[in-house]
Amino acid sequence: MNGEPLLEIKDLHVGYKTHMGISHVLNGVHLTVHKGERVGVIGESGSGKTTTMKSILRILPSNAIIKKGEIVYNGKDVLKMSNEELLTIRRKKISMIFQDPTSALNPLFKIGQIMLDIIKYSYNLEEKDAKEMALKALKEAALPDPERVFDSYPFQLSGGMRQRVCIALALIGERELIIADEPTTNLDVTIKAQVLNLLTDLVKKKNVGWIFVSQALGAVRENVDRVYVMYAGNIIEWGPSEKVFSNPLHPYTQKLLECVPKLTGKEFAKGIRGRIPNYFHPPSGCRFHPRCDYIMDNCKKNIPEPVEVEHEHFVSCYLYHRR
Amino acid sequence: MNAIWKYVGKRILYIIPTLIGLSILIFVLSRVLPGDPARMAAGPNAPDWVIEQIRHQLRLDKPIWVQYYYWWVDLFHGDLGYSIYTKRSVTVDVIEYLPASLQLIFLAAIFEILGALALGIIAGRYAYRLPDNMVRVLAYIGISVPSFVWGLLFQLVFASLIPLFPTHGMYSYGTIPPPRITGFSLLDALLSGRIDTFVDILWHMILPAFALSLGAMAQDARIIRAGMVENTEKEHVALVRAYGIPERTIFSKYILKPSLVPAVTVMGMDIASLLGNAFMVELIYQWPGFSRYGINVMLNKDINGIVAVVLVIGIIFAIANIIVDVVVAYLDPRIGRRAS
Amino acid sequence: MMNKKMVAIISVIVVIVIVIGVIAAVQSSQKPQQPQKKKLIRIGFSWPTYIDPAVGSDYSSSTAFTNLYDPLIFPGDKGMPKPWVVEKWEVSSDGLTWTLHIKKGIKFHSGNDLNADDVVFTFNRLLTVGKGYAYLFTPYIESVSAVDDYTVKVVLKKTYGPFISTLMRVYVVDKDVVMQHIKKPGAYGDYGDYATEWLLTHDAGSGPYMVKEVVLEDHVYMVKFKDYWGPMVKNAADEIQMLALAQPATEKTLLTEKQLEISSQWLPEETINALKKESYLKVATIPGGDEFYIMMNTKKPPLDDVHVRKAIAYAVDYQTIVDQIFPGNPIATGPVPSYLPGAAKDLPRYYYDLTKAKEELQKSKYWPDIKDNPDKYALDFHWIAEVPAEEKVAILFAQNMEEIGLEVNVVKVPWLSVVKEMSNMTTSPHLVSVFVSAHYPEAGSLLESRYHSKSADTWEQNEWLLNETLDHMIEDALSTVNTTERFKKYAEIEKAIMELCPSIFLFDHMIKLVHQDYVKLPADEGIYTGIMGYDLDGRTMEVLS
Amino acid sequence: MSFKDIFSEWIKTIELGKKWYRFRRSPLSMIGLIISLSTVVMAVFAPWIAPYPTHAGFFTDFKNATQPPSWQHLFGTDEFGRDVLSRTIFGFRYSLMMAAVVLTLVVPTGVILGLIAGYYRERWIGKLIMRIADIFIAVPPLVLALSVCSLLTPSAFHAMMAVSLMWWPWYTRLLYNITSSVKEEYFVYAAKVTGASSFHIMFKEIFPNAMGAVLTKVTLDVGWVILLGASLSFVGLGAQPPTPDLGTMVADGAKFLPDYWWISLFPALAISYVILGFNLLGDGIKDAFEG
Repeated sequence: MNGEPLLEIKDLHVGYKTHMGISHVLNGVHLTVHKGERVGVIGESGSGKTTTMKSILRILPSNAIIKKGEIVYNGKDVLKMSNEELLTIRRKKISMIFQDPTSALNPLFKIGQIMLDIIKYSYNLEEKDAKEMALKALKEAALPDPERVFDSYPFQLSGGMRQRVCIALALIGERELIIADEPTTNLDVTIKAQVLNLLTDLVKKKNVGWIFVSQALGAVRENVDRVYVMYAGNIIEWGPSEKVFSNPLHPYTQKLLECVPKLTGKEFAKGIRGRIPNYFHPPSGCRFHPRCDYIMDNCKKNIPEPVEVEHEHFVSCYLYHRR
Repeated sequence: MNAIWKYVGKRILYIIPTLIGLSILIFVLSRVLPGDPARMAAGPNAPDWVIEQIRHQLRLDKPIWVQYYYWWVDLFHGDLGYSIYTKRSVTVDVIEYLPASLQLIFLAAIFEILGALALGIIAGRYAYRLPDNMVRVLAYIGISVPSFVWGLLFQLVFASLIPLFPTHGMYSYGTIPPPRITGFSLLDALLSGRIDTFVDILWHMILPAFALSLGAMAQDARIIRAGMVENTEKEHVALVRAYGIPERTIFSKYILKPSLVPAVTVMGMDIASLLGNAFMVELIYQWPGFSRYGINVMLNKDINGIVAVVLVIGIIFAIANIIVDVVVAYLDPRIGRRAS
Repeated sequence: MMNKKMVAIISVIVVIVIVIGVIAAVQSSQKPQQPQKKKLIRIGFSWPTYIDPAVGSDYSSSTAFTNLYDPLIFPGDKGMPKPWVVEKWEVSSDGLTWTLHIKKGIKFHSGNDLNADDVVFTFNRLLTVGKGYAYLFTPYIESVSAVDDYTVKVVLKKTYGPFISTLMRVYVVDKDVVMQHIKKPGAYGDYGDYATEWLLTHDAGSGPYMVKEVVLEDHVYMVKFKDYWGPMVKNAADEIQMLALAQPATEKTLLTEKQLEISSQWLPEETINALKKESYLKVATIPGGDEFYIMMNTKKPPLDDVHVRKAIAYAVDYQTIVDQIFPGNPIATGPVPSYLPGAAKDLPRYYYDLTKAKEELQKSKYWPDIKDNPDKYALDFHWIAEVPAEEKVAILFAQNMEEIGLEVNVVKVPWLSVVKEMSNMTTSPHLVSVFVSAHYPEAGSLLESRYHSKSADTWEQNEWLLNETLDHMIEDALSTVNTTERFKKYAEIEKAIMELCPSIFLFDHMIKLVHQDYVKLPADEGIYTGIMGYDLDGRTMEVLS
Repeated sequence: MSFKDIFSEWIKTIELGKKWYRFRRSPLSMIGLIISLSTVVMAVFAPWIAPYPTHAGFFTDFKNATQPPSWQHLFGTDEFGRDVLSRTIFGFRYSLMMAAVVLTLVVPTGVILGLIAGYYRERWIGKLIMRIADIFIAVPPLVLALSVCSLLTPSAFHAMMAVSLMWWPWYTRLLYNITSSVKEEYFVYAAKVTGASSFHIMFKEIFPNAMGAVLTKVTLDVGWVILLGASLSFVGLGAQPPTPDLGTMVADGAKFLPDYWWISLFPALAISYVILGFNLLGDGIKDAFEG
């Protein structure tokens, strides 16, 4: 897809300071979203997806250190923005839906209190107008009784309703980019589809840029234009969604897709040997090499440069360098 | 709010049998453990018939359950029994001494809460930096140094080195106490329009109240600080930050409030330490309060006095805990509603 | 919203800080004491103090009685009886009927006249309530009745030589006032509670001072009674305040800040020494009328053996006690203080001599056993918690006993617990150190209260002598009305007691009171009664400007 | 299964090496360990460490009474002429002994009662135990301990008994809470299904989950018991003179403030020192188990 890039993450390195040392999580992540484009990010849990997303809004935990990289939004580096500019981005431009609606909503405040606070700071509205705006957003998120929800504490709502509240929050106003960080992972199976449908419908309707982080590979395949595959803090493969899913290049992507149980097949889903590496002492070279079936000498030494294997379909793997 | 009241009602219902159990425990202990209160009451030179008379008066010549039964009968008539120490009804003593203690503990609680908030917030705001480390050191010192040691230290410092605060009693010498209206001398002084006496009493309260409050203050400051550090990393804080709420508001609203819940919960325990430590602190500062009375009845084996002291403190403790529960339920809506 | 709360909290803190600062400023500017208009004497005391003369009997209570009430007989110098409310008396030839003539013109604080009726009422109340000094009279008094308005007849059950001296402990109460404040029902039938509750915080006396305010455990304020009938010094105090002071440190501060005129009775020697350095403070030494004893339970092994008792008596380092622990107190010369009328001279004494002590111990039947396992005969030494200096005696004693091979457990016990222990032979400890004073100024008082069998279960006797011969001798002496005869008999008894060696006679106690130099006490000039409670008498204390 | 086996299994579940690693990295915890160890060493070797060991017993030397701190007497001497430093060192002995006796009595009692109460939460026995525990917790521990002590003759033994009487409910409560929550876990169900005895479940399945909490509480409680004991003796209801009990020393020395401040100040600091040590240690252990 062409057009202007709305968001461009370049070579992002983020680590976390802990008492056991620094854990080097993001190791040169890059990602591009164009205006109105829907982008998916997939990968195992712990691969650094959430860290990447939080970096965009600079809401990382306080022990995180951004070592290197740029996050360019509309031509300006978010990481170098002044407080004012950053607040504008947060209030008007980008919004985010968190993975777990239960922990993302402060339990001691009513939904209304949180929403009013946000709206008031973002749009400088009177209490009455702000409330109207909030109720409208709640209604848009298909919440049955917005007034009641507005006046409820999070614990009085079901998980699905809480996530709808978060979706409502994310869609207030005219956003340019919505980040949905595994929005359905923590929901009951029965309502996952409902919430996802709601979200995709709204995104389509509003025609905003969308980053959809998920482990639900099927959902990603159906709903995004392009997809990025992440492993241990690296983007290892990206390209148009159809191409990546139908023709996975990286050994990790291949394995990941094999994990999805096939409805027809009699066999169980296959797992991937090993686990996500220890970020305190990550493997040298390609971080996947300890788990890779096609390991070569080079893999242990250097990080493979991306190769465009087919049109707009890139992969970072030495398997494709030989060609 | 209704839910909270239901919750309070439940708590009270639960606590009543506990208090009755406590009354049995202390009543039995006071009668069963060896001792001859009548002899104590009679004074050193009294003849036997006087002792017998007092024994009869205290019903010590009856079986213990009969004594306990009559204790309740008397209690319903507002009489907690005859004090062999003050030679009058314990009820009179309680009415006379309790307000002074409550007033002292109240001031100590104010010191404690304000101090804990200030220190805890500073430490939480500047977590892992110099102010935090300083508060941590202070908190450890506050927790480790017993209140009676604080009391003595303050006395040492303020009595001789910097004679700024009085270290003894409730009034300056020669002050005629204000007429007894409520029993709370501070209030009485105000009601009778004697500002100078009010100031004088307050002035006498500062050292004992401060000595009393330090331990609990340190404890609470630590808990508030820990809560703030923990909540700073919570997802809900990330959420409001992501939506552009300014840091100041995030801190004073979305981080502070949840951090106060555990601190308030622990305050129940802190009240216990205030009530207990008041015994030593009132003794050191000769504060004419209920705890000093408690020590005196204990040292004189005044059985009715001891039973009353333990029960009254049990009741205060229970009330204080219920108040704490209400505050927690108010801060954290989940608690009150879950209970109902 | 929360921001507003924060602002509110912070402003509360700020306000409190400011208030405290302002108060501090005001207070420190007030620091210089405003010149005292009225003459004030503030005295340190310890509680409990019961100002009801039918209830209290200790040092502080007795001092309050002296100032609030008039006794029937007043102690003069060295405690000799002096007519007071009773201006003269007669005794029948059988020594059983005493006729007391009451002085006319004495007014109570209420304005009522003091007459025979009040005296009779006072006796009845004292005897019915049975506490306080009642024990002095219950064994002897048969009846008390009014002959006319100003004559009272007292009939005794048996002859009692020191009767007149004991009347120093009868403080006359105002019948009408007492009757007005009776609370019914009470323990005393028609008389309800005999106003015992009311009189704890009020007075019904005729003394030179009257109660202004009593707050239990805190203070007794007394103001001068303008219409007092008796003699008073010119510069008598307008107000006397008895203040409950528990800590020497506080007393010291108050004395140096001139917020206290007279210290309490039991200041530690260390504190007195520190205070002596101040030029404006004086130390008054007053014979307390009491002697400090270590009482030995003569019924408890191994103390039932007189040799063990003598061994102990020879092993105590008397000199160190009077030099280091209680300086200024003379070593005791016998069972009663040497200045007390009737005290014998030149009694054989025990002194610090370890060789003699060991000899005596080896004569004892317990020696082989003690030698092999001393902890079998470990001696419990109880000392009174309220008198901290006793700890030093106790520990020195234990150290002394170690030298002759006796083991001692030192136990600190609150006063009233000691009283309780001593009421029973089995719970009475081996040893207990107690100050005991004469109830009236005569050797007989102490001899009776210390060594007569009937006092065995009281706190005044831990010895449990239960010696009939001695009982007879004491009774005989007390019933002798002739003074010289009586004193001779006292001397015999004292000698017998020294031989029995039931107690360690440590020293004659001198009370040390630190006081401001602008307060003049008779004791400063060597005048004293030697009777507990009578030496801080508002009638004789002067406040110089 | 013998108790020894159970015990060794408990030790295994603690994973000492890992805990020690976590513990060691916090300097505060290490300071706590050092302070606590130093008091234990002083307590155990008091007769050899104290410069004047005889001063802990019946000893008077009135000529040298109330000497200010000097090289000869680092903490000065008291009103008996006894070396305050020596008595303070011996004071640790009595303080720690008190803590040891009380905790030895209280921890097993409280833990067993708590396990039973939590395991049989719905039955009358569990309810009864917790109700009784509530009674003891209904008053601040110091108040009840003071009352009980006052009704007995004052002595170190009675003080220990009184404190023990007050203390067990806290362990009962702790174990009750842990047991109640752990009871619902699958491994307990599994053990039940396989027919394990209640005894086995309580001590082998449930108790190991509470070890960290109990260990932390025991360590912190050393400080609190010492504080409570010192408070009792400060009022005069604890150990009797001349026992060099820190609380008694503070109370006795308080009479001589401010002139002879060293008599009470040093023992007071000593009390704070022990409590500080065990507090830091307890927090360290807690972090090691939780972190």
